[in-house]
Amino acid sequence: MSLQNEANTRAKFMLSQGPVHLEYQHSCSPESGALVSFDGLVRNNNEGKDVLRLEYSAYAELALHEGSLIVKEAVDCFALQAALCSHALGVLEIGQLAVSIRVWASHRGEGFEACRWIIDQVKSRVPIWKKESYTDGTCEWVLCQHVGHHGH
Amino acid sequence: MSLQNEANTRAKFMLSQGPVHLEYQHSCSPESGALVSFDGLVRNNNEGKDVLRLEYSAYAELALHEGSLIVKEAVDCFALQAALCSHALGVLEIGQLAVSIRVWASHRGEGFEACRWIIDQVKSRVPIWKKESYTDGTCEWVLCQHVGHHGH
Amino acid sequence: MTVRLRYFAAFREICQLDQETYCGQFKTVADLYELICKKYQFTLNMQQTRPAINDRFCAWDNALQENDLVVFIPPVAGG
Amino acid sequence: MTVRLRYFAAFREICQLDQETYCGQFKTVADLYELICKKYQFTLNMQQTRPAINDRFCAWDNALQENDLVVFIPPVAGG
Repeated sequence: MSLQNEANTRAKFMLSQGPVHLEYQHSCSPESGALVSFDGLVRNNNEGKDVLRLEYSAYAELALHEGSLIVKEAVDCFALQAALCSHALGVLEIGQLAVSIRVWASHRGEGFEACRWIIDQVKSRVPIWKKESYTDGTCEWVLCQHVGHHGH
Repeated sequence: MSLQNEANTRAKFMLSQGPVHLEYQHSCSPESGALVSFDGLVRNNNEGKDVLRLEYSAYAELALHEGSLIVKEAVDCFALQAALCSHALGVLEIGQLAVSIRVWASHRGEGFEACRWIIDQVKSRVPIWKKESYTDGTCEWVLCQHVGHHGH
Repeated sequence: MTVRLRYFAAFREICQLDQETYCGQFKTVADLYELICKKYQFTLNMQQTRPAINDRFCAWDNALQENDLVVFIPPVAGG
Repeated sequence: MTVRLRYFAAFREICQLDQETYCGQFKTVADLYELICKKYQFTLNMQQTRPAINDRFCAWDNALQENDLVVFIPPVAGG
Protein backbone atom coordinates (compact mmCIF):
# COMPACT_ATOMS: atom_id res chain seq x y z
CA MET A 1 0.00 0.00 0.00
CA SER A 2 2.71 2.42 1.03
CA LEU A 3 4.99 1.26 -1.78
CA GLN A 4 2.16 1.59 -4.27
CA ASN A 5 1.55 5.17 -3.13
CA GLU A 6 5.22 6.00 -3.45
CA ALA A 7 5.36 4.61 -6.98
CA ASN A 8 2.26 6.66 -7.91
CA THR A 9 3.87 9.82 -6.59
CA ARG A 10 7.10 9.19 -8.48
CA ALA A 11 5.34 8.50 -11.80
CA LYS A 12 2.04 10.22 -12.46
CA PHE A 13 -0.09 10.72 -15.57
CA MET A 14 -3.11 13.01 -15.41
CA LEU A 15 -5.85 14.36 -17.66
CA SER A 16 -6.84 17.99 -17.20
CA GLN A 17 -10.22 19.47 -18.15
CA GLY A 18 -9.15 22.58 -20.07
CA PRO A 19 -5.55 23.86 -20.34
CA VAL A 20 -2.92 22.11 -18.23
CA HIS A 21 -1.87 23.84 -14.99
CA LEU A 22 0.98 21.80 -13.57
CA GLU A 23 2.39 23.39 -10.46
CA TYR A 24 5.98 24.48 -11.02
CA GLN A 25 7.81 22.83 -8.16
CA HIS A 26 11.48 22.53 -9.01
CA SER A 27 12.75 20.42 -6.13
CA CYS A 28 12.03 16.74 -5.86
CA SER A 29 14.84 14.70 -4.32
CA PRO A 30 18.32 15.65 -3.04
CA GLU A 31 19.73 13.25 -5.65
CA SER A 32 18.21 15.19 -8.56
CA GLY A 33 20.62 17.34 -10.53
CA ALA A 34 18.36 18.00 -13.51
CA LEU A 35 14.73 18.88 -14.06
CA VAL A 36 13.82 18.73 -17.76
CA SER A 37 10.37 20.01 -18.76
CA PHE A 38 8.37 19.94 -21.95
CA ASP A 39 5.29 22.11 -22.45
CA GLY A 40 3.27 21.63 -25.60
CA LEU A 41 1.54 24.84 -26.70
CA VAL A 42 -1.30 25.35 -29.15
CA ARG A 43 0.31 26.80 -32.29
CA ASN A 44 -1.48 29.14 -34.70
CA ASN A 45 -0.63 26.95 -37.69
CA ASN A 46 -0.26 23.27 -38.60
CA GLU A 47 0.69 21.69 -41.91
CA GLY A 48 0.23 25.01 -43.67
CA LYS A 49 -3.24 25.72 -42.29
CA ASP A 50 -4.15 28.66 -40.00
CA VAL A 51 -5.44 27.20 -36.75
CA LEU A 52 -8.11 29.08 -34.80
CA ARG A 53 -8.43 26.73 -31.81
CA LEU A 54 -8.49 23.03 -31.10
CA GLU A 55 -10.30 20.44 -29.08
CA TYR A 56 -8.83 17.38 -27.40
CA SER A 57 -10.95 14.31 -26.75
CA ALA A 58 -9.83 11.13 -24.96
CA TYR A 59 -10.85 7.58 -24.20
CA ALA A 60 -10.13 8.49 -20.58
CA GLU A 61 -10.03 5.02 -18.97
CA LEU A 62 -7.48 3.68 -21.44
CA ALA A 63 -5.59 6.99 -21.75
CA LEU A 64 -4.96 7.08 -17.99
CA HIS A 65 -3.86 3.44 -17.99
CA GLU A 66 -1.54 3.81 -20.99
CA GLY A 67 -0.18 7.19 -19.85
CA SER A 68 0.63 5.79 -16.40
CA LEU A 69 2.48 2.88 -18.01
CA ILE A 70 4.58 5.35 -20.02
CA VAL A 71 5.72 7.48 -17.07
CA LYS A 72 6.43 4.36 -14.98
CA GLU A 73 8.47 2.84 -17.82
CA ALA A 74 10.40 6.13 -18.09
CA VAL A 75 11.20 6.19 -14.35
CA ASP A 76 12.52 2.62 -14.54
CA CYS A 77 14.37 2.80 -17.88
CA PHE A 78 16.07 6.16 -17.34
CA ALA A 79 16.60 5.78 -13.55
CA LEU A 80 14.60 8.94 -12.83
CA GLN A 81 13.68 10.24 -9.40
CA ALA A 82 10.24 11.20 -10.75
CA ALA A 83 8.19 11.86 -13.89
CA LEU A 84 4.89 13.72 -14.25
CA CYS A 85 2.71 14.23 -17.29
CA SER A 86 -0.58 16.06 -17.61
CA HIS A 87 -2.62 16.32 -20.83
CA ALA A 88 -5.42 18.80 -21.55
CA LEU A 89 -8.94 17.84 -22.71
CA GLY A 90 -11.61 20.06 -24.24
CA VAL A 91 -11.30 23.32 -26.16
CA LEU A 92 -7.93 25.13 -26.19
CA GLU A 93 -7.04 28.52 -27.63
CA ILE A 94 -3.73 29.53 -29.29
CA GLY A 95 -0.89 29.73 -26.75
CA GLN A 96 -2.58 27.53 -24.15
CA LEU A 97 -0.95 24.46 -22.65
CA ALA A 98 -1.91 21.14 -24.24
CA VAL A 99 0.56 18.94 -22.37
CA SER A 100 3.19 19.33 -19.64
CA ILE A 101 5.94 16.88 -18.75
CA ARG A 102 8.41 17.14 -15.85
CA VAL A 103 11.29 14.73 -15.39
CA TRP A 104 13.77 14.68 -12.48
CA ALA A 105 17.08 12.88 -13.08
CA SER A 106 20.50 12.75 -11.47
CA HIS A 107 22.15 14.02 -14.67
CA ARG A 108 20.93 16.08 -17.60
CA GLY A 109 21.62 13.39 -20.23
CA GLU A 110 19.01 10.97 -18.89
CA GLY A 111 16.68 13.89 -18.15
CA PHE A 112 16.60 15.14 -21.74
CA GLU A 113 16.32 11.63 -23.17
CA ALA A 114 13.51 10.63 -20.81
CA CYS A 115 11.48 13.80 -21.38
CA ARG A 116 11.76 13.41 -25.14
CA TRP A 117 10.86 9.72 -24.91
CA ILE A 118 7.73 10.43 -22.84
CA ILE A 119 6.29 13.02 -25.25
CA ASP A 120 7.04 10.75 -28.23
CA GLN A 121 5.30 7.82 -26.51
CA VAL A 122 2.31 9.92 -25.43
CA LYS A 123 1.83 11.12 -29.00
CA SER A 124 1.95 7.61 -30.44
CA ARG A 125 0.27 5.42 -27.79
CA VAL A 126 -2.23 7.37 -25.67
CA PRO A 127 -5.83 7.43 -27.01
CA ILE A 128 -6.25 11.20 -27.24
CA TRP A 129 -7.53 12.91 -30.37
CA LYS A 130 -7.23 16.46 -31.65
CA LYS A 131 -9.83 18.32 -33.67
CA GLU A 132 -8.42 21.43 -35.30
CA SER A 133 -10.65 24.40 -36.24
CA TYR A 134 -9.22 26.58 -38.98
CA THR A 135 -9.64 30.28 -39.71
CA ASP A 136 -11.43 29.36 -42.98
CA GLY A 137 -14.30 27.87 -40.96
CA THR A 138 -13.45 24.21 -41.57
CA CYS A 139 -12.31 21.65 -38.99
CA GLU A 140 -10.95 18.11 -38.92
CA TRP A 141 -9.76 15.30 -36.68
CA VAL A 142 -5.99 15.38 -37.14
CA LEU A 143 -4.52 12.18 -38.68
CA CYS A 144 -7.98 10.65 -39.19
CA GLN A 145 -8.64 12.17 -42.62
CA HIS A 146 -7.58 10.38 -45.80
CA VAL A 147 -5.30 8.09 -43.82
CA GLY A 148 -6.12 5.42 -46.38
CA HIS A 149 -3.90 7.32 -48.82
CA HIS A 150 -0.73 7.99 -46.86
CA GLY A 151 -0.89 6.07 -43.58
CA HIS A 152 -0.09 7.69 -40.22
CA MET B 1 17.18 50.78 -30.90
CA SER B 2 13.81 49.10 -31.13
CA LEU B 3 15.29 46.16 -33.03
CA GLN B 4 18.05 45.87 -30.48
CA ASN B 5 15.48 45.74 -27.69
CA GLU B 6 13.54 43.06 -29.48
CA ALA B 7 16.65 40.93 -29.96
CA ASN B 8 17.49 41.32 -26.28
CA THR B 9 14.03 40.17 -25.30
CA ARG B 10 14.17 37.14 -27.56
CA ALA B 11 17.60 36.01 -26.32
CA LYS B 12 18.56 36.83 -22.76
CA PHE B 13 21.30 35.65 -20.41
CA MET B 14 21.26 36.73 -16.77
CA LEU B 15 23.24 36.22 -13.59
CA SER B 16 21.26 35.87 -10.37
CA GLN B 17 22.59 36.63 -6.90
CA GLY B 18 21.54 33.51 -4.99
CA PRO B 19 19.29 30.74 -6.40
CA VAL B 20 17.70 31.36 -9.78
CA HIS B 21 14.05 32.48 -9.81
CA LEU B 22 12.97 32.55 -13.44
CA GLU B 23 9.32 33.41 -13.77
CA TYR B 24 7.37 30.54 -15.26
CA GLN B 25 5.59 32.12 -18.17
CA HIS B 26 4.63 29.44 -20.66
CA SER B 27 3.36 31.52 -23.56
CA CYS B 28 5.68 33.46 -25.83
CA SER B 29 4.56 33.66 -29.46
CA PRO B 30 1.53 32.20 -31.30
CA GLU B 31 4.02 30.31 -33.50
CA SER B 32 5.51 28.42 -30.56
CA GLY B 33 4.44 24.80 -30.24
CA ALA B 34 7.08 23.73 -27.72
CA LEU B 35 8.61 25.16 -24.57
CA VAL B 36 11.57 23.06 -23.41
CA SER B 37 13.09 23.89 -20.02
CA PHE B 38 16.16 22.78 -18.17
CA ASP B 39 16.66 23.46 -14.46
CA GLY B 40 19.98 22.51 -12.89
CA LEU B 41 19.59 21.61 -9.22
CA VAL B 42 22.24 21.31 -6.52
CA ARG B 43 22.69 17.56 -5.98
CA ASN B 44 23.75 16.02 -2.66
CA ASN B 45 26.60 14.10 -4.28
CA ASN B 46 29.18 14.51 -7.02
CA GLU B 47 31.85 12.09 -8.20
CA GLY B 48 31.26 9.90 -5.16
CA LYS B 49 31.57 12.70 -2.59
CA ASP B 50 28.76 13.88 -0.27
CA VAL B 51 28.07 17.52 -1.08
CA LEU B 52 26.91 19.85 1.72
CA ARG B 53 26.49 23.04 -0.32
CA LEU B 54 28.23 24.91 -3.10
CA GLU B 55 29.26 28.36 -4.16
CA TYR B 56 29.27 29.81 -7.65
CA SER B 57 31.64 32.58 -8.61
CA ALA B 58 31.81 34.37 -11.97
CA TYR B 59 33.86 36.76 -14.02
CA ALA B 60 30.62 38.67 -14.49
CA GLU B 61 31.55 41.01 -17.38
CA LEU B 62 32.76 38.17 -19.60
CA ALA B 63 30.14 35.69 -18.36
CA LEU B 64 27.31 38.03 -19.40
CA HIS B 65 28.94 38.66 -22.79
CA GLU B 66 29.61 34.98 -23.51
CA GLY B 67 26.24 33.83 -22.16
CA SER B 68 24.43 36.37 -24.35
CA LEU B 69 26.32 35.13 -27.40
CA ILE B 70 25.23 31.56 -26.62
CA VAL B 71 21.49 32.30 -26.37
CA LYS B 72 21.61 34.51 -29.48
CA GLU B 73 23.43 31.76 -31.42
CA ALA B 74 20.79 29.29 -30.27
CA VAL B 75 17.89 31.52 -31.42
CA ASP B 76 19.52 31.85 -34.86
CA CYS B 77 20.76 28.28 -35.35
CA PHE B 78 17.63 26.48 -34.13
CA ALA B 79 15.11 29.07 -35.43
CA LEU B 80 13.70 29.66 -31.94
CA GLN B 81 11.07 32.23 -31.02
CA ALA B 82 13.02 32.93 -27.80
CA ALA B 83 15.67 31.62 -25.39
CA LEU B 84 16.36 32.62 -21.78
CA CYS B 85 19.08 31.51 -19.41
CA SER B 86 19.75 32.57 -15.84
CA HIS B 87 22.66 31.31 -13.72
CA ALA B 88 23.00 31.58 -9.94
CA LEU B 89 25.96 33.13 -8.11
CA GLY B 90 26.91 32.79 -4.44
CA VAL B 91 26.10 30.06 -1.92
CA LEU B 92 23.49 27.43 -2.84
CA GLU B 93 22.05 24.66 -0.71
CA ILE B 94 21.02 21.17 -1.86
CA GLY B 95 17.89 21.25 -4.05
CA GLN B 96 18.26 24.93 -5.00
CA LEU B 97 18.31 26.15 -8.60
CA ALA B 98 21.76 26.72 -10.08
CA VAL B 99 20.67 27.41 -13.66
CA SER B 100 17.41 27.72 -15.61
CA ILE B 101 16.99 27.61 -19.37
CA ARG B 102 13.76 28.18 -21.34
CA VAL B 103 13.53 27.67 -25.07
CA TRP B 104 10.48 28.36 -27.28
CA ALA B 105 10.39 26.62 -30.67
CA SER B 106 7.81 25.83 -33.32
CA HIS B 107 8.41 22.10 -32.91
CA ARG B 108 9.71 19.93 -30.08
CA GLY B 109 12.70 18.58 -32.02
CA GLU B 110 14.47 21.93 -32.29
CA GLY B 111 13.34 22.81 -28.76
CA PHE B 112 15.01 19.79 -27.15
CA GLU B 113 18.16 20.17 -29.26
CA ALA B 114 18.50 23.90 -28.56
CA CYS B 115 17.95 23.55 -24.81
CA ARG B 116 20.52 20.76 -24.59
CA TRP B 117 22.96 22.76 -26.72
CA ILE B 118 22.65 25.86 -24.51
CA ILE B 119 23.37 24.05 -21.24
CA ASP B 120 26.33 22.24 -22.84
CA GLN B 121 27.73 25.54 -24.13
CA VAL B 122 27.18 27.34 -20.83
CA LYS B 123 29.05 24.60 -18.98
CA SER B 124 31.99 24.71 -21.35
CA ARG B 125 32.31 28.41 -22.31
CA VAL B 126 30.94 30.73 -19.61
CA PRO B 127 33.47 31.82 -16.94
CA ILE B 128 31.59 30.57 -13.88
CA TRP B 129 33.26 28.42 -11.24
CA LYS B 130 31.85 26.09 -8.62
CA LYS B 131 33.32 25.46 -5.19
CA GLU B 132 31.89 22.35 -3.55
CA SER B 133 31.82 21.93 0.23
CA TYR B 134 31.66 18.32 1.38
CA THR B 135 30.19 16.75 4.49
CA ASP B 136 33.70 15.73 5.59
CA GLY B 137 34.59 19.42 6.03
CA THR B 138 36.74 19.75 2.91
CA CYS B 139 36.02 21.87 -0.16
CA GLU B 140 37.41 22.37 -3.64
CA TRP B 141 37.04 24.29 -6.90
CA VAL B 142 35.51 21.73 -9.24
CA LEU B 143 37.71 20.85 -12.26
CA CYS B 144 40.57 23.05 -11.02
CA GLN B 145 42.21 20.40 -8.83
CA HIS B 146 44.77 17.99 -10.23
CA VAL B 147 43.81 18.96 -13.77
CA GLY B 148 47.45 18.42 -14.64
CA HIS B 149 46.86 14.70 -14.16
CA HIS B 150 43.69 13.99 -16.10
CA GLY B 151 42.76 17.10 -18.08
CA HIS B 152 39.23 18.46 -18.20
CA MET C 1 -23.06 -12.77 -29.23
CA THR C 2 -23.76 -9.33 -27.75
CA VAL C 3 -21.02 -6.78 -26.99
CA ARG C 4 -20.93 -3.12 -25.98
CA LEU C 5 -19.21 -0.60 -28.25
CA ARG C 6 -17.96 2.94 -27.54
CA TYR C 7 -16.99 5.40 -30.27
CA PHE C 8 -14.47 8.26 -30.19
CA ALA C 9 -13.28 11.14 -32.37
CA ALA C 10 -13.72 10.56 -36.11
CA PHE C 11 -15.67 7.30 -35.58
CA ARG C 12 -18.09 8.99 -33.20
CA GLU C 13 -18.79 11.71 -35.74
CA ILE C 14 -19.41 9.21 -38.54
CA CYS C 15 -21.83 6.95 -36.65
CA GLN C 16 -23.25 9.76 -34.50
CA LEU C 17 -23.17 7.53 -31.45
CA ASP C 18 -21.21 7.56 -28.18
CA GLN C 19 -22.02 3.92 -27.51
CA GLU C 20 -24.27 1.07 -28.49
CA THR C 21 -25.00 -2.59 -27.82
CA TYR C 22 -24.29 -4.78 -30.85
CA CYS C 23 -25.54 -8.29 -31.49
CA GLY C 24 -24.22 -10.42 -34.34
CA GLN C 25 -22.13 -13.37 -35.60
CA PHE C 26 -18.42 -12.85 -34.85
CA LYS C 27 -15.59 -14.48 -32.91
CA THR C 28 -12.63 -12.09 -32.91
CA VAL C 29 -12.26 -8.31 -32.65
CA ALA C 30 -11.24 -8.34 -36.31
CA ASP C 31 -14.52 -10.06 -37.29
CA LEU C 32 -16.45 -7.42 -35.36
CA TYR C 33 -14.51 -4.54 -36.96
CA GLU C 34 -15.37 -5.83 -40.42
CA LEU C 35 -19.07 -5.84 -39.54
CA ILE C 36 -18.95 -2.36 -37.96
CA CYS C 37 -16.99 -0.92 -40.89
CA LYS C 38 -19.71 -2.18 -43.24
CA LYS C 39 -22.50 -0.89 -41.00
CA TYR C 40 -21.10 2.67 -40.76
CA GLN C 41 -18.83 2.79 -43.81
CA PHE C 42 -15.68 3.43 -41.76
CA THR C 43 -12.77 3.80 -44.19
CA LEU C 44 -9.85 3.30 -41.79
CA ASN C 45 -8.29 -0.14 -42.22
CA MET C 46 -6.88 -2.43 -39.51
CA GLN C 47 -3.36 -1.02 -39.89
CA GLN C 48 -4.68 2.46 -39.07
CA THR C 49 -6.84 1.43 -36.15
CA ARG C 50 -6.13 -0.29 -32.82
CA PRO C 51 -8.70 -2.36 -30.92
CA ALA C 52 -9.30 -2.37 -27.15
CA ILE C 53 -11.30 -4.77 -25.00
CA ASN C 54 -12.49 -3.74 -21.54
CA ASP C 55 -10.29 -0.61 -21.42
CA ARG C 56 -7.05 -2.33 -22.50
CA PHE C 57 -5.39 -2.53 -25.90
CA CYS C 58 -5.67 -6.00 -27.45
CA ALA C 59 -4.69 -7.90 -30.59
CA TRP C 60 -6.97 -8.10 -33.62
CA ASP C 61 -7.26 -11.90 -33.28
CA ASN C 62 -8.43 -11.70 -29.64
CA ALA C 63 -11.65 -13.68 -29.13
CA LEU C 64 -14.59 -11.73 -27.74
CA GLN C 65 -16.81 -12.74 -24.85
CA GLU C 66 -20.43 -11.93 -24.11
CA ASN C 67 -20.87 -8.35 -22.86
CA ASP C 68 -17.24 -7.27 -23.59
CA LEU C 69 -16.67 -3.52 -24.00
CA VAL C 70 -15.01 -2.97 -27.37
CA VAL C 71 -13.42 0.25 -28.71
CA PHE C 72 -11.87 0.83 -32.11
CA ILE C 73 -9.20 3.49 -31.81
CA PRO C 74 -8.53 5.73 -34.82
CA PRO C 75 -5.03 7.29 -35.20
CA VAL C 76 -4.21 9.15 -31.97
CA ALA C 77 -3.01 12.77 -31.99
CA GLY C 78 -2.24 13.85 -28.43
CA GLY C 79 0.58 16.18 -27.48
CA MET D 1 54.81 47.32 -19.84
CA THR D 2 52.19 47.60 -17.13
CA VAL D 3 48.89 45.68 -17.21
CA ARG D 4 46.05 45.09 -14.80
CA LEU D 5 45.25 41.54 -13.70
CA ARG D 6 42.11 40.10 -12.08
CA TYR D 7 42.01 36.66 -10.45
CA PHE D 8 39.10 34.26 -10.03
CA ALA D 9 38.28 30.95 -8.34
CA ALA D 10 41.27 28.68 -7.80
CA PHE D 11 43.75 31.34 -8.98
CA ARG D 12 42.33 33.92 -6.58
CA GLU D 13 42.73 31.51 -3.66
CA ILE D 14 46.32 30.70 -4.58
CA CYS D 15 47.54 34.29 -4.96
CA GLN D 16 45.14 35.71 -2.35
CA LEU D 17 44.42 38.67 -4.59
CA ASP D 18 41.32 39.91 -6.45
CA GLN D 19 43.40 42.14 -8.70
CA GLU D 20 46.79 43.72 -9.10
CA THR D 21 48.83 45.92 -11.39
CA TYR D 22 51.78 44.06 -12.91
CA CYS D 23 54.86 45.56 -14.51
CA GLY D 24 57.38 43.46 -16.44
CA GLN D 25 58.96 42.33 -19.72
CA PHE D 26 56.41 40.54 -21.95
CA LYS D 27 54.79 40.88 -25.35
CA THR D 28 51.98 38.30 -25.61
CA VAL D 29 49.42 36.95 -23.12
CA ALA D 30 51.36 33.69 -23.16
CA ASP D 31 54.54 35.50 -22.07
CA LEU D 32 52.64 37.11 -19.22
CA TYR D 33 51.06 33.81 -18.12
CA GLU D 34 54.51 32.24 -17.86
CA LEU D 35 55.69 35.04 -15.57
CA ILE D 36 52.54 34.92 -13.42
CA CYS D 37 52.70 31.12 -13.11
CA LYS D 38 56.25 31.41 -11.83
CA LYS D 39 55.34 34.22 -9.45
CA TYR D 40 52.42 32.35 -7.80
CA GLN D 41 53.29 28.76 -8.67
CA PHE D 42 50.08 28.18 -10.64
CA THR D 43 50.11 24.57 -11.87
CA LEU D 44 47.46 24.80 -14.62
CA ASN D 45 49.00 24.77 -18.09
CA MET D 46 47.93 26.72 -21.16
CA GLN D 47 45.70 23.90 -22.40
CA GLN D 48 43.75 24.05 -19.15
CA THR D 49 43.45 27.82 -18.98
CA ARG D 50 41.94 30.44 -21.31
CA PRO D 51 43.10 34.06 -21.48
CA ALA D 52 40.92 37.16 -21.76
CA ILE D 53 41.87 40.76 -22.56
CA ASN D 54 39.52 43.63 -21.67
CA ASP D 55 36.58 41.32 -20.85
CA ARG D 56 36.78 39.25 -24.05
CA PHE D 57 38.36 35.85 -24.68
CA CYS D 58 41.54 36.08 -26.75
CA ALA D 59 44.26 33.85 -28.21
CA TRP D 60 47.44 33.06 -26.30
CA ASP D 61 49.58 34.80 -28.93
CA ASN D 62 47.64 38.09 -28.68
CA ALA D 63 49.96 41.04 -28.07
CA LEU D 64 49.30 43.10 -24.95
CA GLN D 65 49.03 46.87 -24.73
CA GLU D 66 49.76 49.24 -21.88
CA ASN D 67 47.04 49.15 -19.21
CA ASP D 68 45.17 46.13 -20.69
CA LEU D 69 42.97 44.19 -18.28
CA VAL D 70 44.08 40.54 -18.36
CA VAL D 71 42.33 37.53 -16.83
CA PHE D 72 43.51 33.92 -16.83
CA ILE D 73 40.49 31.66 -16.71
CA PRO D 74 40.84 28.30 -14.99
CA PRO D 75 38.56 25.42 -16.12
CA VAL D 76 34.96 26.65 -15.87
CA ALA D 77 32.28 24.66 -14.04
CA GLY D 78 28.93 26.41 -14.40
CA GLY D 79 25.60 24.62 -14.72
